Amino acid sequence: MDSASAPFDSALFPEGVKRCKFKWFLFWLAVLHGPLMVGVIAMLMCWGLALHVTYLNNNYPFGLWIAADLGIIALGAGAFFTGFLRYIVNIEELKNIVNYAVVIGVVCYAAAQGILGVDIGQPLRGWFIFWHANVHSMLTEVAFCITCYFMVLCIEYFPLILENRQINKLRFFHGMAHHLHGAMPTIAAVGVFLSFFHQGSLGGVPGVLYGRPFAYREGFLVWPWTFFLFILSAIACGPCFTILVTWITEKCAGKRLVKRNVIDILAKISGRLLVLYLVLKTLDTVYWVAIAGKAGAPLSSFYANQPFGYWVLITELGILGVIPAIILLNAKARQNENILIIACILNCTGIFMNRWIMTVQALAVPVMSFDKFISYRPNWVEYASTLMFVWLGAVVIMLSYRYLPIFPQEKELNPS
Amino acid sequence: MKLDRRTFIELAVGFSAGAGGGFMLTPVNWKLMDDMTIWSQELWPRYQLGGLKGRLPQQGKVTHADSVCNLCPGGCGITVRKVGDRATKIEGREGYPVNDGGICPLGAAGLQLLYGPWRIPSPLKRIGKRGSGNFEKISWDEAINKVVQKLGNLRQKGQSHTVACILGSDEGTVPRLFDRFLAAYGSPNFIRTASAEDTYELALGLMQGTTGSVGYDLERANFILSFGSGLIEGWGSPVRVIQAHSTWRSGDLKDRATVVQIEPRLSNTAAKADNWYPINPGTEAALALGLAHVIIKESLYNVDFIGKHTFGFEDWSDSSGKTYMGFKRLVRTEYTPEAVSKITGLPAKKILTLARAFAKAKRPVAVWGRGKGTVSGSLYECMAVHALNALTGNINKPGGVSARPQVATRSWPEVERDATAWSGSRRPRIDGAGSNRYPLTRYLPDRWSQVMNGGKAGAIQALLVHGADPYYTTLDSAAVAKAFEAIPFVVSFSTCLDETAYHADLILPNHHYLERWEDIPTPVGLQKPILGMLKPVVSPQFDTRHAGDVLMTIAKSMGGSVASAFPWDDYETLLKETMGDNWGTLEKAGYIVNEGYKPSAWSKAFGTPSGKFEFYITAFDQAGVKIGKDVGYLPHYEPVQPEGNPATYPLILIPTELMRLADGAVGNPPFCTKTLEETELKKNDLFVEVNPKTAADYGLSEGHHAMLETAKGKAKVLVHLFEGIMPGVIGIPKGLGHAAYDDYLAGKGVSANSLIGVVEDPVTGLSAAWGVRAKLTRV
Amino acid sequence: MSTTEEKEQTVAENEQEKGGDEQAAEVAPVKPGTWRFLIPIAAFALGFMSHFSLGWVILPPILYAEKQQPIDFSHKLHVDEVGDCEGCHYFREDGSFSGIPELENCAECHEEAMGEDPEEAKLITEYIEPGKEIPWLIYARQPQCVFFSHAAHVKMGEMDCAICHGPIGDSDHVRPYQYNRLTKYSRDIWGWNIAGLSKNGWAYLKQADNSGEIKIEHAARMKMDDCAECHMEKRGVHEACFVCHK
Amino acid sequence: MFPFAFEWVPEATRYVFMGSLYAVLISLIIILHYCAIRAFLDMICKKDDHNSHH
Amino acid sequence: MKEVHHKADEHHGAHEKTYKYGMVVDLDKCTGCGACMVACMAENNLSFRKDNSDRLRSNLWMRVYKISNGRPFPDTDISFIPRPCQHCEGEGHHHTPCVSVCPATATDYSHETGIVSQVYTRCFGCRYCMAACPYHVRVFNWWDPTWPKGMEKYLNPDVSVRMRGVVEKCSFCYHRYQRAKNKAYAEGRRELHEDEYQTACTQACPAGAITFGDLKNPEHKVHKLKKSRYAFRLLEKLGTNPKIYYVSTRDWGRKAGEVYAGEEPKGVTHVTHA
Repeated sequence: MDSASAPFDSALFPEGVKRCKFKWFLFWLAVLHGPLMVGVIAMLMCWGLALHVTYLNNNYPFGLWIAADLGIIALGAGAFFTGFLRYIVNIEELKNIVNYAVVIGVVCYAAAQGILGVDIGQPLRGWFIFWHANVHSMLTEVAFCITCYFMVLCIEYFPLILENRQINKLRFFHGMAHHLHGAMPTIAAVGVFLSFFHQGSLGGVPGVLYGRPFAYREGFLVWPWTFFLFILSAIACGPCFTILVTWITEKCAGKRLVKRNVIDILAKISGRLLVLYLVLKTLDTVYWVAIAGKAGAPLSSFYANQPFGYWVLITELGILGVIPAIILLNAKARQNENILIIACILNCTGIFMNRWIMTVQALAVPVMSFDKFISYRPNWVEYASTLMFVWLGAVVIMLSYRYLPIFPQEKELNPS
Repeated sequence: MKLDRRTFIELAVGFSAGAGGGFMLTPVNWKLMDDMTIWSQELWPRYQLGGLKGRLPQQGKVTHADSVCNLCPGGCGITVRKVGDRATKIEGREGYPVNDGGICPLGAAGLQLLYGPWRIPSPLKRIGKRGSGNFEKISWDEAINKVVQKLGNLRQKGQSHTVACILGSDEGTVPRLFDRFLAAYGSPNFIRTASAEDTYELALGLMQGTTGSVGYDLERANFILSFGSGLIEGWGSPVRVIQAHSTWRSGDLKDRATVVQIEPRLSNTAAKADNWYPINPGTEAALALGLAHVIIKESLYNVDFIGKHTFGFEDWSDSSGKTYMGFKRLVRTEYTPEAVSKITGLPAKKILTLARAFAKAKRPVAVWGRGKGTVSGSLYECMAVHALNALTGNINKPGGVSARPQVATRSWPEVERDATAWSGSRRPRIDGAGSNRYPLTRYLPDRWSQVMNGGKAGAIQALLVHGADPYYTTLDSAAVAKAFEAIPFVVSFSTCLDETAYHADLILPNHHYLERWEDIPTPVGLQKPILGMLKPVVSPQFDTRHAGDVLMTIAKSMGGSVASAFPWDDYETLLKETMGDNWGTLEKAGYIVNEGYKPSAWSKAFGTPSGKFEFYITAFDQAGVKIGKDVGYLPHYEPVQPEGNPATYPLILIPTELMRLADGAVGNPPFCTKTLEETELKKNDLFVEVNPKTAADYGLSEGHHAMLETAKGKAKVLVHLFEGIMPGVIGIPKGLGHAAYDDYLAGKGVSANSLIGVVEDPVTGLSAAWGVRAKLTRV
Repeated sequence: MSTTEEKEQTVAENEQEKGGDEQAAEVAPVKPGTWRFLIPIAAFALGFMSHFSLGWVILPPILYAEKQQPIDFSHKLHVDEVGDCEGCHYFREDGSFSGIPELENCAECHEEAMGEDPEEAKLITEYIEPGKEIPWLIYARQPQCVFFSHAAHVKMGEMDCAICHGPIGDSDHVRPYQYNRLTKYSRDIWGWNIAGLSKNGWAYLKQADNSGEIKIEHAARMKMDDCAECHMEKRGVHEACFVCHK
Repeated sequence: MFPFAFEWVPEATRYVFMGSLYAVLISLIIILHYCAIRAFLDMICKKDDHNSHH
Repeated sequence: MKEVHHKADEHHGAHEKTYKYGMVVDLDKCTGCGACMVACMAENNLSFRKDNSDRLRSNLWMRVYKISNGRPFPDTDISFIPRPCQHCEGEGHHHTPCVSVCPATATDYSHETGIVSQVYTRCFGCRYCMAACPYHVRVFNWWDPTWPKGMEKYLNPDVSVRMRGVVEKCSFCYHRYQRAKNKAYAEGRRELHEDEYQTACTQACPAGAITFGDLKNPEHKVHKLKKSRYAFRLLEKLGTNPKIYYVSTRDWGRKAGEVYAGEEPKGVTHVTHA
């Protein structure tokens, strides 16, 4: 890549890689700028005018925001699980994708915290959750672990920044990056400990509600079964999301970034975990029907009201559960890229649907016999403010891809 | 060291890092974070409070002041909790004989009317077109001079009889002051707004020859047969009846009272009743006479009372030998259970069981007065129901019905009338009451607008309105609006900007009931006379004056015999004098009860020409009432046809009265509007209740818009499918459809009065309309 | 850079500074030109000191504003004249505490001037004659969400007023009312020291040691933690929220 | 949040919960300090062996 | 941190008598008039809006539900259930559903009175407690509460005025308990008599359908009333252990307490005799 035609900021690119012209980069940033601004307006409306701008109401205190929150963090589990596999289980090949998993993790956890910032009624008092923490509440545990794990992810993301070609020239930063790499296994261990808890306690959020027979689960000690199911589903789906985003990035960049065998390892592991999850999930469903029946709520009452019919149960476990599991277990199917991506998409939508069910449908099912069924639909403010963090994430990924050495195998795969 | 790029970066990064670190270790930004949180906790709500200049409600010395609630004729005693000089809560008054501590939703929301933006701050003069609602402030003297000048030259031109007053009641010192003013001024047109009281007074007058309004001893009754009365939905004195209802529901099951509700719709009363018998609307009289048939046939009636103290029960012949049909033969021949079942739609078997249960009960009482008793109703229907009480002999007895007088007060000196006053007073009334067409009725509140629209446009030149909202509460709103257009000078004494004040030319705002002295007559339906006293709990909040004082100032500044009719120098001295020796207790305790009052024994109770309870009304001839057929002298079923021909209007629309929706002279405060169900009001659209079968026939579905049309008007409403209403009948709540007040009430829903017209009772001329034929089409 | 990264960086900078001093001593004499690393450290120290002092010295006084009481009331004079406190600060029969007396209490004696003190003249002309309530600035006014029962503390807890309000009964002048500009809370409530550390609220008046048998040097701070601590100490119980909140 | 705060209730869950929180925070701080010191030392004494494994 | 010498002796608060305040609502007497709703709004400074018809966003602390036996004309029957906060105590290992989930301890169960408190200055509006409560008792301030000019004069200083973005709920008129304790302290005693602390809805109810008192204290009326044969509680099977007992001679009425079973409750028409 001769210097004449190279974009003027090429000095910042990682060694030996080509990036598009700077004006194209600005163009795509501008394109993303549009929906981002819409999201910012929606957020400011929520903060400025109070939360009546949404379609939330007293029957639906939780809506798209909380469901998206849980979903995004479940998808962000790719970061901690890939980190766990790379640094603790020591699968060497994964070092090519762990950097990108960390970037995705930072984006997801920033999005989750951002959404919580918009969702709560008094954002100025958000720090009360730390200052006056109620240690028995699942949400406190979630808040603590999300903020701590976000710090861990930032520390894992930090060396990537330091390895930028220009910054790396400063000796101190170079040394810092080098030693942080050395300490990465311990950081990843702390990350795994934190993520294990908050993925679980996100499951605990609906699971402990014994006032809602639909959501309530018995459990082990203080943790309801959904605690463990959420962890399992998160690590089953996290890697798939990482594969999906990597595929999207490759499509946008128009070049191969990661070798197929790395993708294959992740897919195989998540396939096995997905099967384990499906088995445990069906067991839990059967057990749940029993205890809910004991509390006087027959299974039919949970699915008596449209649009939450029985199809919900079938799609979640069936279409979005069994099909991706079959694809991910079958080696030949995993080779075919299109089928793999379809499996990843199904898996991710399955997890999102599970989170939506455990939060929004849990509130939709009437509990008192004279309760009326009321349906809920998010409005544009909720969509825009949730997607804003997705666009923000896209901007962060674009910047990281352009200036930071995320993909070690990129140079190898695209010899100039 | 030259300042190259690298050192500059190092300096900048180093300095900013140091600054950040340094500032982090100081308490300032943590304190600002804490202070911003406090800003969101305490300062934020302050800015939402306009009036208190951002200060949250302040503590102060807590005092309690007793008074009486004046928001409906129920007359409940209230205790107002005050912090400093601010009234903060209205509660029911413990030990008050009417309500003993309980309060209704309207009474509890009274402070919203005291402090709310609806209050009229000072005398207002209309500047825009009538109904545009823009007024300008004027001083009291200027306002009073305008009235004096207007009434003065009307009197000079000999048109004193064209002045009319419309008031909510004719008992109590202020209404009698208005009556006295009209007598001294020279106009017969004192009109009281419509209520079931009008018809009941006539029925008692004709059948028992007594004056005074009806009193039900509900507390001690053990079988309550209610013909469409909303007993626990605001009928009579609401809290007192609800407390009576609680006594019926107390004690062990076997000796609890039985409540039977006769109504085409499952109202709250019908739901709480032991039995609900849905009958075709408007056929209550037929059912009453059907029950009478069974009671007489099986001779379950009180032989002692019927034998010795009634007239016209058996056939009789007068001195000239002409024989007349008695009540017994009429009922036995024409109101057999089968015939009545055909009319009312109630199975004959149920009529039999109901009649036997009613007659066999120890202290049965039959209650009349549809809904909250705001519609006059048909005279014969009232007489038919009252006849049932006569059959069981439950008149002037514990648990029964009686005509109850008011607490005696000192009478006022006679009015010396000058020539104009004398001639004016003897002119015929605008509404035709007391004319030879309607000799018996004293007021015809629904008729004056018909008369004015029917050719006598200039009949009323000046109208004074106090304690009433005729523009809203009179049936057939379109006709009333047209009549109001024809009145050149309308004066309203209202406290709040209600419908009449909104269309008035001049508003002379009265004190709020918590800011003034006034006597409150016995509440509707109470069985013992009681006199309550409004006591000022807070100092007047706005530039308002007592209506009594204003009227006396007007009279005095008119001079002549009008001035001399008001010897008292202000209202308080008038009140003290009128109360006489009761004033001491009234000022202290706030009420007077004739504990010793007992209705007189049968022998002395009846002032009818025959000296007995009359089934056959002899008073008709003496009063010159032209009755066509012989049966017209006896209580009989005369169907009141609702307006509109059945072909174009297949359904029947009946007004329903909700406990949580004030439909009288007072607008519904925001708190009460907030309690309305989701199936009654949605945003600004009113729900009408329709039976699912009827809705299916007309393609209507729950929660969707429909066009409701009657002969009198059209309105877009929402449909609520309600199993509890009779197929073919539509129920529309009364109380909404205001144009006045403000966004908290204006523009919400439709006024039922704009859809229902007046159907005159042939004998009394009062409006006997219980509904109207209607059409409901999908929009 | 989000605050978290800044924190790491500053931590790194701190290291640099600490590391730099010890290292410089024993490592081999450094080649010339390596003193360059002192530039960022000097810049850091400059930034640190400037903002540190900004935070502790310059900003706090600006955060608090000061107002004078409408009248310079002397408790000592009134206690000597009237003889007891219950004349103005008493319990009503429903157990509520009257707090600051209303104008009618003052008007009982001060219908006409009883001395030639200009403050009393001001009281009469500006307040008693027009009948306007005196807009006292209450040092101990709690926020709107707090329910404080004097009856519980004085009657049941047998606490002396001075414990919370300090020896105001012996004061001859009223001290200026200092309040937080942002939250409008009196400084007595939220703590004199900007860091919220409790400090002697009364010291500002530099009151001479008085002879009263209660040896209270200063008013206790009346913040939530103090009430809770005292309750834990005195009643040994962890109070439910609604005991003090409303 | 802190043991000296008045809301601190000496119960097991609180110790475990807050204990693990402080443990995580302290471990992160230690890791960062360790890397910073090592990087600083490398920068200062300019050992030349460090650029072998780039 | 600060040295304070207390003159008073160091007696630790004698462990005061504890109460378990609860309510018995006689659904036969309740006429559905709504006086309890309005009295509650007036007593507790509840805000109102120009359009309150959307019940999903209107903040009612006491809400009267209208229930029907679901049968066609003419056997239809309706009844009313006034539903304040149930102040659940929880049973066994179940704590009060909303208190156990609040992340910032803005709500807590007082063992001295059995009342679930809600502190509006600490709640930051995460609404998790609203998801936990099966009775829909907790309502959220979706708007900034405002009062038309002049109406804020009637606000009660004993109850804090809430702001947007916080959850609020019935407090059993706790400020009346505080007031009663104040009066008791002034008279030198700690225990409260039955009539000294009554909630605004109990006092306002024209039908006398609501009885309020200490469920543990045999002298209080509620202690006996809750043992009635016709008494039931809402969602008893879930183990929330609520403190509001409802009494109804209508058997279809008593089915209202059961958990939602998918369709409208069926019941025999209520006929006693005649």
